[in-house]
Amino acid sequence: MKRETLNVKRGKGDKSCLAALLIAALLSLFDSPVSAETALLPLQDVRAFDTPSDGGGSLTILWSSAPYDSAIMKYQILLGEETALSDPAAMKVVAEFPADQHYVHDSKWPWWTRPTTRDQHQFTLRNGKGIALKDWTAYTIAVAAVLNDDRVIARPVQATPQPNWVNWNQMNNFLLMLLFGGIVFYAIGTARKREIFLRRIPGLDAVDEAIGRATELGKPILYLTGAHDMTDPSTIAAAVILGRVAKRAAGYETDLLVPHRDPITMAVCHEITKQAYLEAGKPDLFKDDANFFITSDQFSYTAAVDGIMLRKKPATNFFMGYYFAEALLLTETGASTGAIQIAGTDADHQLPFFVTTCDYTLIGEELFAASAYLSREPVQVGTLRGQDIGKAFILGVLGVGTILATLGVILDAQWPHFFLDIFKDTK
Amino acid sequence: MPIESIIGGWVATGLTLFIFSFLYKDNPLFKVAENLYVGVSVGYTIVKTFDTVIVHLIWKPIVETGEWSLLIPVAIGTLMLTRYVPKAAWISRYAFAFIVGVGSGLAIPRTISSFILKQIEDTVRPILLLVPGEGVTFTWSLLDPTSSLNTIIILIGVSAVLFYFFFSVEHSGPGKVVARTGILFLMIAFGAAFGYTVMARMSLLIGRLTDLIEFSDPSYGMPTLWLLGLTILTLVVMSRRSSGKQTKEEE
Amino acid sequence: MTFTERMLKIDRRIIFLVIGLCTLLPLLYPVGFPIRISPEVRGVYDHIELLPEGSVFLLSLDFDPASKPELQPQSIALLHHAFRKNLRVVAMTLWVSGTGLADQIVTQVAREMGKENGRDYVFLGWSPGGTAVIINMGQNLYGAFPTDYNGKPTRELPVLHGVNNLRDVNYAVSLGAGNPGVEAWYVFGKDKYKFELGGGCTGVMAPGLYPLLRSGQINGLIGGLRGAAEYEELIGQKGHAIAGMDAQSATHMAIIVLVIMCNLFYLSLRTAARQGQSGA
Amino acid sequence: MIFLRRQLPLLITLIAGLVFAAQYYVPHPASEQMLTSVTKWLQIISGFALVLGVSSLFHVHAAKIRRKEAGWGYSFILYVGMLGTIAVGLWSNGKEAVDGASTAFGWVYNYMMVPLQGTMFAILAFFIASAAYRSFRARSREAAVLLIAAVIVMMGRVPLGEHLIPISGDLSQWILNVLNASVRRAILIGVSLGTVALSIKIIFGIERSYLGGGKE
Repeated sequence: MKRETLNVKRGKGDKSCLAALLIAALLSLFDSPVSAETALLPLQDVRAFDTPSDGGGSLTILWSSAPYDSAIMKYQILLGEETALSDPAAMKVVAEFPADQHYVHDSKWPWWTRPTTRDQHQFTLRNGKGIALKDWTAYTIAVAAVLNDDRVIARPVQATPQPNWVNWNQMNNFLLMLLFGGIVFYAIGTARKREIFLRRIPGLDAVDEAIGRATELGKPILYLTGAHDMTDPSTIAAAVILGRVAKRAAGYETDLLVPHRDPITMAVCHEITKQAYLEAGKPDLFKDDANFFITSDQFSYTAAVDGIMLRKKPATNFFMGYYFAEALLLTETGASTGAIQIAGTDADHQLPFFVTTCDYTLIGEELFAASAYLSREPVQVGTLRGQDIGKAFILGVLGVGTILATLGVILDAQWPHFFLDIFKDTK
Repeated sequence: MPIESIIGGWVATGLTLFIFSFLYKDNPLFKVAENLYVGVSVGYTIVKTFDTVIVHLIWKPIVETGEWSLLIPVAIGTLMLTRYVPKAAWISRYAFAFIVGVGSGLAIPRTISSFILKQIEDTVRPILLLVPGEGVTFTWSLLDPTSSLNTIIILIGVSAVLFYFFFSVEHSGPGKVVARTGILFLMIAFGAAFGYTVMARMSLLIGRLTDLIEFSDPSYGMPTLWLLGLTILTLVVMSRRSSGKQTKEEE
Repeated sequence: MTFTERMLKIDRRIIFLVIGLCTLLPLLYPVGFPIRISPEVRGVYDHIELLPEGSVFLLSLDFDPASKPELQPQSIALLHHAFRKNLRVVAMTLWVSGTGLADQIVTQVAREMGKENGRDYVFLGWSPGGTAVIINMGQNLYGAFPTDYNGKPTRELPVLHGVNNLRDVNYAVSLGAGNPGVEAWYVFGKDKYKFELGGGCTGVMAPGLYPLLRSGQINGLIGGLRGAAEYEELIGQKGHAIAGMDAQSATHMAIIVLVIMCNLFYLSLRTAARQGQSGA
Repeated sequence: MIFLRRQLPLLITLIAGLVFAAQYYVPHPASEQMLTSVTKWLQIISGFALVLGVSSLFHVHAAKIRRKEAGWGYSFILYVGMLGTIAVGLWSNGKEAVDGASTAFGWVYNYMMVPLQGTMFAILAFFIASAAYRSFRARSREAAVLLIAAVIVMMGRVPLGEHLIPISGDLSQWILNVLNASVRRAILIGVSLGTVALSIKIIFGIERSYLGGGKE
């Protein structure tokens, strides 16, 4: 049932296909079996060319749909390596499929790269499965229509596969990157000129309070930067926030413990912490072994950190960055020692555990917002503003897109796709 | 049964019980298991890194196929070790700069593709569907995630949660209602994900307990029972001792 | 401190004990709550049920000890079923780290069912090459596995009589914990050599394999411990998975009861506090 | 000198970032080849980074043993575990199994790593229960919603729950497939925007705290 609705949704192309089916059925009513002479006309507009926007080793073949396209009829794709071929019938059959399949509208081409109308037939030959297409070698290709024992072969065409330098299908992705980059730079520029309002993030107000509490109790602060390495934005955000926390901790003369899972992150955080102590005017308090490595293995790291929590009893635990299943093992142990726990992560699958077991949790994007909020630097605040504009843009796309997609169904129209295709993940 | 399996059974059982003893409280047995675990895992990582990186990624390609370009990452890697020379430590920045640069570059288009465009594509659906025989209709089925009703619910959910993440807008007036809807959606999702995960976590425990039951078999020499006894005994002795200590301190 | 306050700040070790017992007791003494059989598990069962005696059944145990809790019960149930139907069982693995475990499972079930190695079943072990092993087996099984796990030449084994490559296999099931697994067996095996294929996987992976199931690329899917329990129910053999599902039911209910209790205590405490306030 | 210390690293980031962002839009085999190489490179570089980590670990525990700090015996156990595994691993050529037969390294993996890992992981079963007890309290409307959703889904997942409340199975499916999916989608979109913004800032040298040394 579901599948039927899906098929019909596709619109015009399928309608014509339905019509073709009807005609085929009618034909077979009057004159069955369909005689080869009347049914199998030579195929129209056969074209073959190098598949655009790909890494080579592939050819695309197009031909017009025929009125008799139906499931009982089949198309064959024939491939020959020689360019001067006398007998197309001797070419190798590399694909065979029912004639009501492989239309242009089944392919993933967005409108800006679609080579022809949506109702034409389309087949892409690729390397593999018994086909070896060499780049820069010309091939002869023919399409045959087959009904029972009859076969009509269209005039062979030639094409040469080659690798391309640009994937035009992904230009929407590229444009979005430029657009968003522009927005971010614009917002940073605005932020440099005037103050931008930022709403309160409850978790962040707690940071100072938590560091203060550790100072009162004379216990250390434990700070974790997550499971990912330095190439992950959440780790970078965690490292930036570590800088702010370390600066406050230095000011309060509170000990900081930062156990690591990734050596490079450890090295970077070491530098950041050192700098923070310098900026706080307490370089002599900086301890070289505040940042230390345990192991890169998930659960032995967790066991060791749990051990630290139980033995050193830190008053405040920070969990920033990306986490996996170890999240709950860390936070529950931390809760049992009575520490204040502040988490911030973009790991959506672990958020439920942080939210339920920590005192404050920075949810998803709030982790990135945190460094802006703590520093109030124009660059950071501007970025945040840029992200907000980006989200507003996406909200608009969602609204307009849904209306257009619905209109497309009601009016049975294709024009909404000029908008919708831009926001599709075309590969 | 081969002797290494029997010894293995004893070791595995012991380590399992020692780790579990941490549920009662921190104790020497857990500390032994914890430190052994860290040691073994670091050793394991070193061996695996040596095998894959030094042997398979550097040595073999260079010696066997002459891929001398691999000396570049080796050089970058070595730069990182300048951190041990305080005066030259800044050179290690080149390595970080390269890693972070590559990572950021790779992230941008891929994130746009699979986390922005793909998510938009999945959310933007027609609200009315063309049902054969009935024409354009609004489908009410809750169980079909693509039904009209669910399309609207998903759209509301995505929009409300996205709005909650606006940082430069005060959540007041109508915005407050939307943001609160967003929070409600967030909480339902977190609760559901929590409840859903319980089963996977219980499966893990079942797996460990099944192993322990298996190792209580006489063919292994019943390590589970013996070692369980030992663990409990240690915990009892330890709590006796620490309570003795405490009374002394109090005096 | 009142009773309710004390209950709200209950020592969590008591909760640990409850959970531990709720898991352990059903494992030792299974109850066997009725389990609804899903069509995807029935797909695998029905296919094996319809195979004539002496058909060749290939079971690939593509997992390592980390996925043992979920996939071992599946393997045991499938092997029981196949041995009971007197199929010729060919077992193997694509995961080198799972070889020892796979051997242990196959040998143990065969011993229980009184089957003879080499005549009724064979464990081929592991062969290097990952997915390429499937392709090799499709061309020549003896080329991919010249000897079985115990070093016996495979050509001489009666169980493999008349089996030259994957085309001679009547039914294959891959129990996969990742890659190579079910998907690889479809892409490199079934797609080319046209044998019927079923799958089993961990609970986490199951949603990702449903597309293969819907398009008929695999004819059934056993998902996680739940799937294993359904299979045990189908063959009427209460094993680890059914016991495990009992444990799941018990622990889930225990947590739900705990949560409800804690809310009752919490609400009663809050109403008491409010009454106290309004009284004062 | 200042160029070498400050500008050059930023230049490296800029070039590496632009090149590998552009790589995505180039389907040519040469570009794919470049991606494969750099992935290998990153693996090699992180292999070297392990030296940093291990030396830190060595240092911390060596100091403990030397100073005979409390619990130095455990540090000793850590050393024994590590050196023992390395010795066994090198002796077995880093292979857990040869021709399907387990090696000594495989033994360490199967009887030490696997049970330790599995048990640490299994502790989650206990913690998920205690976390539920501690935090699933109807303190506010939000907390109540979270609690109810969790209970419904827990019911719907197990045979006994489905038996007691038959609708819970379908209901939990709906919550997971529709409500949960919409939230995850929104979080992903937000996080991705943050990721892209941060990456752009890093490439253009606006964000440079990852180099250590804050503003400079």
